[in-house]
Amino acid sequence: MLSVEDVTVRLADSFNVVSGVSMRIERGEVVGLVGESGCGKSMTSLAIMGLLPAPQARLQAGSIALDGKDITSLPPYRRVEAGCGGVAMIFQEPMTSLNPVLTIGDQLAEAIRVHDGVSGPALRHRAQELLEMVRMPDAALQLGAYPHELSGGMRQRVVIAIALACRPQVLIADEPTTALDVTVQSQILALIRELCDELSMAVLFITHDLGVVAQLADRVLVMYAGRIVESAPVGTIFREPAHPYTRGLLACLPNPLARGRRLQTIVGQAPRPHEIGDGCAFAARCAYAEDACRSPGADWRQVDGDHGVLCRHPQSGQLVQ
Amino acid sequence: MRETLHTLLAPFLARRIALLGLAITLLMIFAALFAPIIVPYDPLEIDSLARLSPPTGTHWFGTDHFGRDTFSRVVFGSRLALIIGIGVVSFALLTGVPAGILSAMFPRVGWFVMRAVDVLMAFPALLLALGLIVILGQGVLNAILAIGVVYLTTTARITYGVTLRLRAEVYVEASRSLGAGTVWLVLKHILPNLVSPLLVQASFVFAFAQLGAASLDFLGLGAPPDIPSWGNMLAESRIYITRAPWLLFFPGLMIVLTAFSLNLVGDALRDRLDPRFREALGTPRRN
Amino acid sequence: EGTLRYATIGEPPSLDVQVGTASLASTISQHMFETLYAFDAAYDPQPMLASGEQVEDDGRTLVISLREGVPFHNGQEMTSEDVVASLTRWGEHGSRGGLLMKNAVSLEATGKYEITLKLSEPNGAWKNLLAFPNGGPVIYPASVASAAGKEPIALEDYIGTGPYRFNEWKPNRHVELVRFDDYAAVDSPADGYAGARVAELDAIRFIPVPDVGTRVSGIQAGDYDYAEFIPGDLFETLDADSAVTVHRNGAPIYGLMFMNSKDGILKENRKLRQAIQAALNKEEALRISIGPEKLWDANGSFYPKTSVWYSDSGVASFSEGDAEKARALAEESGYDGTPIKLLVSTNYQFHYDQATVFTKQLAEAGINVQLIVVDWATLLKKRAQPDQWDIFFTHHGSVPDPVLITVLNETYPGWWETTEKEALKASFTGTADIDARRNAWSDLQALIYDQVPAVKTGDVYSYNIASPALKGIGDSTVIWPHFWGVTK
Amino acid sequence: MWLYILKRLGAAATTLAAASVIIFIFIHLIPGDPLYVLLGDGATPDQVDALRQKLGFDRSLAVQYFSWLSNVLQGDFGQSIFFQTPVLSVIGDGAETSILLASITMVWIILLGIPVGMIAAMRHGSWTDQGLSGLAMLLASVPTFWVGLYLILIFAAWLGWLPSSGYPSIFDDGGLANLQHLLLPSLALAAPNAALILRLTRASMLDVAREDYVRTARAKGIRPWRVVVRHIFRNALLAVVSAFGFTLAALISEAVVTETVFALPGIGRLVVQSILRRDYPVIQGVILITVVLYLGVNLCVDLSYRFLDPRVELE
Amino acid sequence: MTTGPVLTVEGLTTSFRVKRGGRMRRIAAVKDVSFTLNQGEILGIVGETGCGKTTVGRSIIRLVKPEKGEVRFGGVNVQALSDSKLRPIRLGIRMVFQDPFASLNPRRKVGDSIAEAGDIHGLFDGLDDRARQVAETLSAVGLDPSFAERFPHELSGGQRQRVGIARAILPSPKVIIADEPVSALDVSVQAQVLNLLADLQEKMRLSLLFISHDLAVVGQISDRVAVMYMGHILELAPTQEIFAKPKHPYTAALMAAVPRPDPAVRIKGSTEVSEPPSRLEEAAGCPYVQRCPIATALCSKTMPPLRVVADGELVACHNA
Ligand SMILES: Nc1ncnc2c1ncn2[C@@H]1O[C@H](COP(=O)(O)OP(=O)(O)OP(=O)(O)O)[C@@H](O)[C@H]1O
Ligand SMILES: Nc1ncnc2c1ncn2[C@@H]1O[C@H](COP(=O)(O)OP(=O)(O)OP(=O)(O)O)[C@@H](O)[C@H]1O
Ligand SMILES: [Mg+2]
Ligand SMILES: [Mg+2]
Repeated sequence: MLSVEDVTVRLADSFNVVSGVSMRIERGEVVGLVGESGCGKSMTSLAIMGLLPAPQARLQAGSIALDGKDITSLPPYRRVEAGCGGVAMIFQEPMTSLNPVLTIGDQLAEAIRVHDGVSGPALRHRAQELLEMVRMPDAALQLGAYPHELSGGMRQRVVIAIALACRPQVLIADEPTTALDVTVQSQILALIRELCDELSMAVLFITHDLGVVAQLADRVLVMYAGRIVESAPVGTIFREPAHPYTRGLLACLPNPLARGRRLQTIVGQAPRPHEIGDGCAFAARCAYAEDACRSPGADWRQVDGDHGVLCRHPQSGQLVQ
Repeated sequence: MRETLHTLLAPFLARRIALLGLAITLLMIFAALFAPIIVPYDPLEIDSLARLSPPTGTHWFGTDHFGRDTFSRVVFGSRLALIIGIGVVSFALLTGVPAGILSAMFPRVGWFVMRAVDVLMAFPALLLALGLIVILGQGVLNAILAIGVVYLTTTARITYGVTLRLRAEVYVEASRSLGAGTVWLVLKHILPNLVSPLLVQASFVFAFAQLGAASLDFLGLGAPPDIPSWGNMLAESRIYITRAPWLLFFPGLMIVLTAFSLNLVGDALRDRLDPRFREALGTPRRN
Repeated sequence: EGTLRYATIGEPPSLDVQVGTASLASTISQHMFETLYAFDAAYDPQPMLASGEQVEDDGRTLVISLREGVPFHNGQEMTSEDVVASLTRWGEHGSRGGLLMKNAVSLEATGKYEITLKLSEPNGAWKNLLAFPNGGPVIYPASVASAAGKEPIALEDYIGTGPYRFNEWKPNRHVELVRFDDYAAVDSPADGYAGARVAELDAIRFIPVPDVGTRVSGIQAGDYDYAEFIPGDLFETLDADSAVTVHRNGAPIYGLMFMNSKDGILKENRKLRQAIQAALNKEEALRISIGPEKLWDANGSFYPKTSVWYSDSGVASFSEGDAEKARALAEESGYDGTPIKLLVSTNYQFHYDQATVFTKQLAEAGINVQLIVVDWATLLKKRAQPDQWDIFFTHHGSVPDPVLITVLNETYPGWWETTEKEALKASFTGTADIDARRNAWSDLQALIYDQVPAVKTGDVYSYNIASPALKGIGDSTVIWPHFWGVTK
Repeated sequence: MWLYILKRLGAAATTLAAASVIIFIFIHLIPGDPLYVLLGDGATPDQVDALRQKLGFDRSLAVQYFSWLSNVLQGDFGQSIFFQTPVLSVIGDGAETSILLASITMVWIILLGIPVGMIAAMRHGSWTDQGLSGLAMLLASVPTFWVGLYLILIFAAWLGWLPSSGYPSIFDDGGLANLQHLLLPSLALAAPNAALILRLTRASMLDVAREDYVRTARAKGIRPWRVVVRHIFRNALLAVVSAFGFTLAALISEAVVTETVFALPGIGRLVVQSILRRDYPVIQGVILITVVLYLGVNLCVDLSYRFLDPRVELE
Repeated sequence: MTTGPVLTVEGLTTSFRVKRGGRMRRIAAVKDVSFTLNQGEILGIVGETGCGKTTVGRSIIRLVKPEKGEVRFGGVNVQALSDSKLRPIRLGIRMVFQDPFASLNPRRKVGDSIAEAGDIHGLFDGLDDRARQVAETLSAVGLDPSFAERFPHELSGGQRQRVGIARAILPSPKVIIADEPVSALDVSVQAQVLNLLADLQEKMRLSLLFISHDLAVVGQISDRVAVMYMGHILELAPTQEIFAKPKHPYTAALMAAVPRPDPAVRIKGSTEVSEPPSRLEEAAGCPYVQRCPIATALCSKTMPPLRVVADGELVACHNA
C-alpha cells in the first residue's frame, strides 16, 4: 500500500535527522514506529505527508509511493486526494491541532468538501456521520462546538474524524495518545484498531511507548537516531529482539509486578543529530560494540523471514526480565 | 568573555541587514564621541557671508541661514541624539522596570501602579510630552524627562508582563520552594531574565525617542534652539525647503538612519534573544 | 468677484481692535471697522467717517463733524451718539485710548452729526491717534460699545461701517468677511487707507497656516491667494517666480531689545547699557536674520527717511560693532561677567536669529549673555516680572506718531522713567505745532541713544506674496494689507 | 457580556476621573498667561485682572476643578478663552478634519499594511519579503513631518498634482473633491503606521503558520491559498486587531505634527495652538475627549476579540 | 526499614479561583486528603491529569496556600507558620520538578542552581566550601563536577533531571517530593533516574513522596501507593496489594487501561467515551459515580471516607 524507499531528511544546518528510512505497509495492517524522543519519527511521517517544515527541513533523497504510484513530488493537497487514494495524518497534540476559531463542524466540512465535493445538508449529514464513526456522543450537537469546549479525548476524536473525512487508504498517527490519560488512551487505541479493520486502512502508528505498540501494532519498526534499526512482527520484537538497543529498551521498562528496586539501564543518552557520526549511532552505548561498529558500513540483515535488523552482531534468544 | 561577545554578536552575524544597523549605530556613537575632531567647522560659528550655501567642497552638506556648516552641525547633532537616546532609555528603564517588577511581585500594589500606567497610556504620547515640556520649560533634560515618561509606561507594561510570566516559571517556583524571598527571586531570577527583553525594548525606545525628540524640536519645544540637534535643524530650516532643500535633507536623513538602525538592532535582538516576547514588544512606537 | 483666501500665520485674537493690538486683528478688522480719520499714502490723516473738523481754544477743543448716511452693518445709520460711545469706551479701555483721552474734559454729541471733544491740554497727536486703527478708536454702534465695557466685544457684535462685514469665525479654520452691499464710501479716490473703499470681492477668508513652507507652496499651488510672513531668504526666488507676485511692505517694523530699568544688573547702569549698544553690529544681524538687502535697512532713526519724523540725532551709536569700545565701557561700568539674561521667543524667527548674532557679538566684547528661549506666551508673562530678565526682545510696528512708540510708555515692561525723558515728552505732546514736535522727538531719540532704555535693531521690510491673479493690491507703503479695490 | 461592558465602563470612568485631575493640574502648572495672549502686547494690568475675574481664574484651583467637572458632566466644556466660543463647538469644528483624516489614514493603513504584510509572510525569506520588511522598518523610522514636508514639496509645489495644505470642509463648495486635500497628509500619517501593521501582520502570520492546526489543515488536503486565508490569516488578525487601539493612539499623537505641517484645521493643531495660547478650557476638552476616545477604542477592540476568537471570555 | 511518620497530612483541601463563564469560581483541586509519610519510605501518588497530584505537593510546602488541613513536619504544623518561620522548613522538605527543562533557570550556571538553597540560607563556609559541596553533590547524582560550570541548555534531559535532583539534596533534606521526575524522559533515561532516586533514598535515609501518572513507574519504585481521582485519594495501600488486588473500582479500571508491553495480553478497550466530569460542578457524592460499574444510590449522595479495609490498606468506597 504505502512504500517508502530510502527517505533522508536533512536540516538546514546540514544534519540528517532521518537517514535512509524504508518501509512498506499493507492494507489493514498497523505498523508501529517506536523510538526515543528526537530520533526522527515525526520527520519521517511529515516527509510522507509532504509537510516537512520548510525551510528548516527538506527531503534530501528517497521516494514515497502509494499503491505503486509515486507521490514524492506532489504537494500535500494532492497526496490526500481521493482519486489517488490518499494519506491522512493525525497529530500528537489534540489541544493545538484544531483551529481555535472555527467550529468542529466547519473544520470537518472543509475536509469533506475537498474530498466528497458535497455541500448543504449532505455535507452536514456526512460530518455527523464521521463524528458518529469516531463514537462522539451527541454528534449532531457537537458540530457547533468550538475546540476549546471539548476535552482532550474528544478533540483527538475530532482530529481522527477529520483524517477519516479524507477517506484515506493510509493513516499516519503521530503519537496520537501521548497527551491523553491512560483510560482515554485505551479508548482511542481501540477506536483506531476498529477503524483500521472496518475501513481496511494501512496505519502507521508512531509512538515512544512500547506498551502502546504491544497493544496495537501488527508489526514494529524501531528507530534510533534517524535510522530504522529493527523491524519485526510485534510478537518477535517483544520476545526475541535482535538489536542491542531494542533489547536494552525492553529491559529497562519498569514492571510493578516484578518489583525490584533497581532497573536495568542503557548507559548514556541518545545522540543529537549533529553528534551522529558515520558508524553505528548506538555504538557508544552498546555493550557489544567493537571498533568495526564505529566505522560506516553496517548493513541491513534479515534475521528471520520478516525480522530484519541493522546491526553487525544481532543478539538472539529470549529476553528475560 | 569571548563567548558572551559571541552571543551578543550572533544575532547580527546571522543577518546582514542587522549588521548594517549595528554598523550605523556604531558609526553614530563614534561621530558623537569624536565630533570635535571630525568636523571641519565650529558648529556654532556664524558666517554672514556664507549663508545658505548649497553642498560644495568646502561645505559638504551646505550651510544654514546663519552660515553655519551643516555637516559639522549634523555631526554634533549625533551627540544630542545619543544623549537623548541614552537619557530616555535610562529614565524609562530606571522608572519603568522597578514599577513593573513591583507591580508583578506585589499584586495589590501592582493594581494601583498599573492603573496609573493605564491612565498615562490613555494620553496621546506626544501631547503628554508636549504638556510636560511646557510645564517644565524647554531644555534637553526636560525633553528627556518628557519623552521618558511616555516610554516609562510601555517599559513598565512590558516589565510587568514579562515578570508575571517569569514569576510563574517553574524555576522561580523551584527557587521559592528552597526558601527564597522576593529580593532573592528578583535579583537572581527575574532581573537576569529581563535583560534580553529589556535590551530589545531599550533599542526600540532609543529609536523612537529620536522621533519623539525630533517632533518636539520641530514644534519648537524640544532642545533649546542654540543646541545643534537634528530636530532643531529641521525646525529652523523648514522655511527653506524650497530655497535650500538640502538643509532639511541631511538632518532628516540622520534621524531616519538612527531610528532605522536601532530598529534593525532591536529587531535582530528580539528575533534572536526572545522570540517568545515578540508580541509583547510588537508595537513600541508611541509618538 | 470670488473669495480671496488669505493665509495667515496664525489665528487672530479678538477682533475688537479698540482693545487688542495684534496686527492680524488690525488687518482683518480694518475691513469691517472704520475710524473717523484714515491715513493716506503719505501718512497724513484724512477724513473717513468724519467729514471735517474745527480746532478751537488753542487746540483744546475739537469739533468734528460726521458724514451723513453712513449705515452700520445692522442697517442703522451712524450718528454722533455712536461715535461718542465708541470714543468713550476707547478712552477708558482701549489700549491706546489713554494717550488722547486721559486729558479729556468732556466728550459730547453736539448735533446728530457732530461731536465735541474738550481737552485740558492740547494734544498735537490727536488726529494721528484718531486715525490709527491698531488699538484705535474704531466706531461701533453705541449699543455695542457701551454694552461691552472693558470686555472684548463678542462675535455677534462685530458690527461696523466698513466695506466688508463679519460673516463667520470657524475656530482653527477661518475667519470670513463678506461684502457689505450698502457700504457708503467716501467721495474721493482711494489713497493709502483713505479715500473710497470699493469692495470688489464677494468674501475674504483668513485661513491660519502656521507653517511658512506650506504658505509658500500653497500660493504656488494656487490654494491661497495671499500669504503673509514670508521669510526674507525666499524673497529673490519668489520675486523671480512667475507663479507668485511679491508685495514688499513700505512701512518697516523694527526689533527692539528693552533693558530692564526696574531690577537686575542693568538697572541704573547706563555705562553697561552703552557697552552693550556699542558691541552690536546690527548690519550683520540683519543680513543673517533677514537676508536680501532690499528687505532691511540698518537705520538708526525710528522713522524711515521718507517720514516727517525722520531724524539722525543719536544714530551714530546705532551700529558701532566696536568690541574694544564696548569692553572699555563695560569695564568702566564695573561689569563682572555676570550673565545677562536675554529673554527671547522663537515664535518670531528674526527675534531669535538676531539675538543669537548679538550674543556672539557681545561675547566678543566680554559680555556674557544667557539666552532664555521661551514661547511667546511665556515671554509675555515673564517680561512683566522684573526679576526674570535683563533684556527682552520684541518688535515694533510702524506708528504714524512717535507718541505711540512703546519705549516712551512708562508702564511698558522696561519701565523707563527718567526726569530728562519726562521733560522732553511733555514738550513733545504739549503742542500742536508740528515743527516744535519734530524737534522734541529728535531730542527724545538722542536721549534714547544715550540712556539706552531700549536698543533698536534695524528696519525690516516684511513682504507678502500673492497669486498673480490678484489685481489691484495697493501701493507698498501700507502697514496692514487691505483688499478693497482688489479683484481676483 | 453586558456585565463585562459595564465593568469596563466603570474602570474607564475611574481612569477618566484620574486623567481629568491630572489634566487639570498639569494644565494649570503651565507657565504663561492666556490673558496676555488674548489681550495682546499692549494690555494693561487692569484689563487683565478684569478678564481674569470674569473668567473665574482668580478662584482656587480646587474650586475651578470642581466647577469645571460639574459643568463637563452636564456636557458643558466651558468657553474657549481665545475664541470666546464654547469649547465643544471649537472642538466640533476641528473634529470633521481629524475624523476624516484619521479615517482615510486608517484606510491606507489597512489597505497597505495588511495585504503587503500577507505577501511578505507568504514569501517568507525571499527577496520580496526582505525588501518589504526592510522598507517597512525604514518607513517606521521616518518622522511624519519630514515626509510631509517633502510630499508637499514634490507633489504640490513641483508637480502641482495635489493641494499642498489646508482643508476646506466637504460641506463647503467643492464638496467631496475637497477630500483630496487630505491625501498627502493621510499618506504621511499612514506611512509609519502602515509599516507597523505590515510588520505585525507578517510576524503574526508567520507565528500562526507554525501552529499545529495549520499543519492539520494542510494535511486535510486544503489548497494552500485557502489555508492562508481561512486558517492563518483569520488567526493572525487577532494580533493585528489588538494593534489598532494602539495605532489610533499613535495617530492622534502624530496628527498633532501632521496637521501643523499641512495646515489642517483639525484637533491636533488646535491643541498645539491652544497650548501655545494657554487656552486651558480647550486643552482640557481636547485631551479629555481623546482619552475617552482611546478608552472607547480599546473597549471596542476587546469586544471585537470576542467575535473573532471564541476562546476569549470577557472577564 | 520504615519507622514513624516524618510527614503527616490531614484533611488537606486546596482550591483555586478561576475565571469561567465570566465569573470567578473555585475549583477544589485537592479535597480532604490525608496520609502519612514514614521515615525512609517511598510513597507513590498516581492519578490522571488534573487530579490534584501536583497541588498536593505544592500545598505541603505551601507554594500554594491550602484552604484547610494540617501538614505536620517534625512536630510543627507547617500551615500555621509565618513566612519567615517557614523558610527553614523548606530546607527539610524539597521538591524535584517534572519538567527538567523548565525547572532550571536558563541563565544560571548549573553549579549556582545546585548551590541555591545553601546560598539562600547562608550555609556555605566561603567559596571553596561551596565549590566542594557542589562537586560532591554532582558526583552523588552521577555527574562530573565540571558540570557546575555549564548552562542548562548544554545538558540533555536526563542530565538536567539529575541536576534537579542534586539541587534537592544539597543540603540534605528529610523529605523529597518528586513531582513526575521522569515523565519527560525517554524510557532508557527514565530507568537511570529512577535508579538514582532509589539509591539516594536508601543512602541518605530520605523519605520520598513520588508523584506520577505512570502506574508502572510508581509501582516500580514505591513502598506504598495512593491513587487519586478528582482531588480525592480513593485508595492507599502497599504496592504489592494494590497491583495484585485493586480494591477500588477506579483503581481496577486504571490498572486495566495501562498498556502492557506484552503483545500477548491485549486489552479489549471500549471505544465509548467515558471521561472525568467537569471539575467546576461540585457534587456531594463520589466523583467516580458516573463511570463506576458498581455504584449505588448512596454513592451519588455522600462521599465515602477513606477507611481501613485490611492491614495498611485504605479505600474510599462504599462498596469495596
Ligand atoms: N522544525 C525543525 N527545525 C529544525 N530541527 C527540527 C525541527 N523539527 C524537529 N527537528 C529536529 O529533528 C530531529 C527529529 O525530530 P522529530 O520531531 O522527527 O523527532 P521525534 O522522533 O518525532 O521526537 P518526539 O518523540 O519528541 O516527537 C530532532 O533532533 C529535532 O530536534
Ligand atoms: N494555579 C492554578 N490555578 C488554577 N487552577 C489550577 C492551578 N493549578 C492547578 N489547577 C487546577 O487544579 C487541578 C489539579 O491540578 P494539578 O496540577 O494538581 O493536577 P496534577 O494531578 O498534577 O495533573 P498533571 O498530571 O497534569 O500534572 C486541575 O484541574 C487544574 O486545572
Ligand atoms: Mg514527534
Ligand atoms: Mg502535575
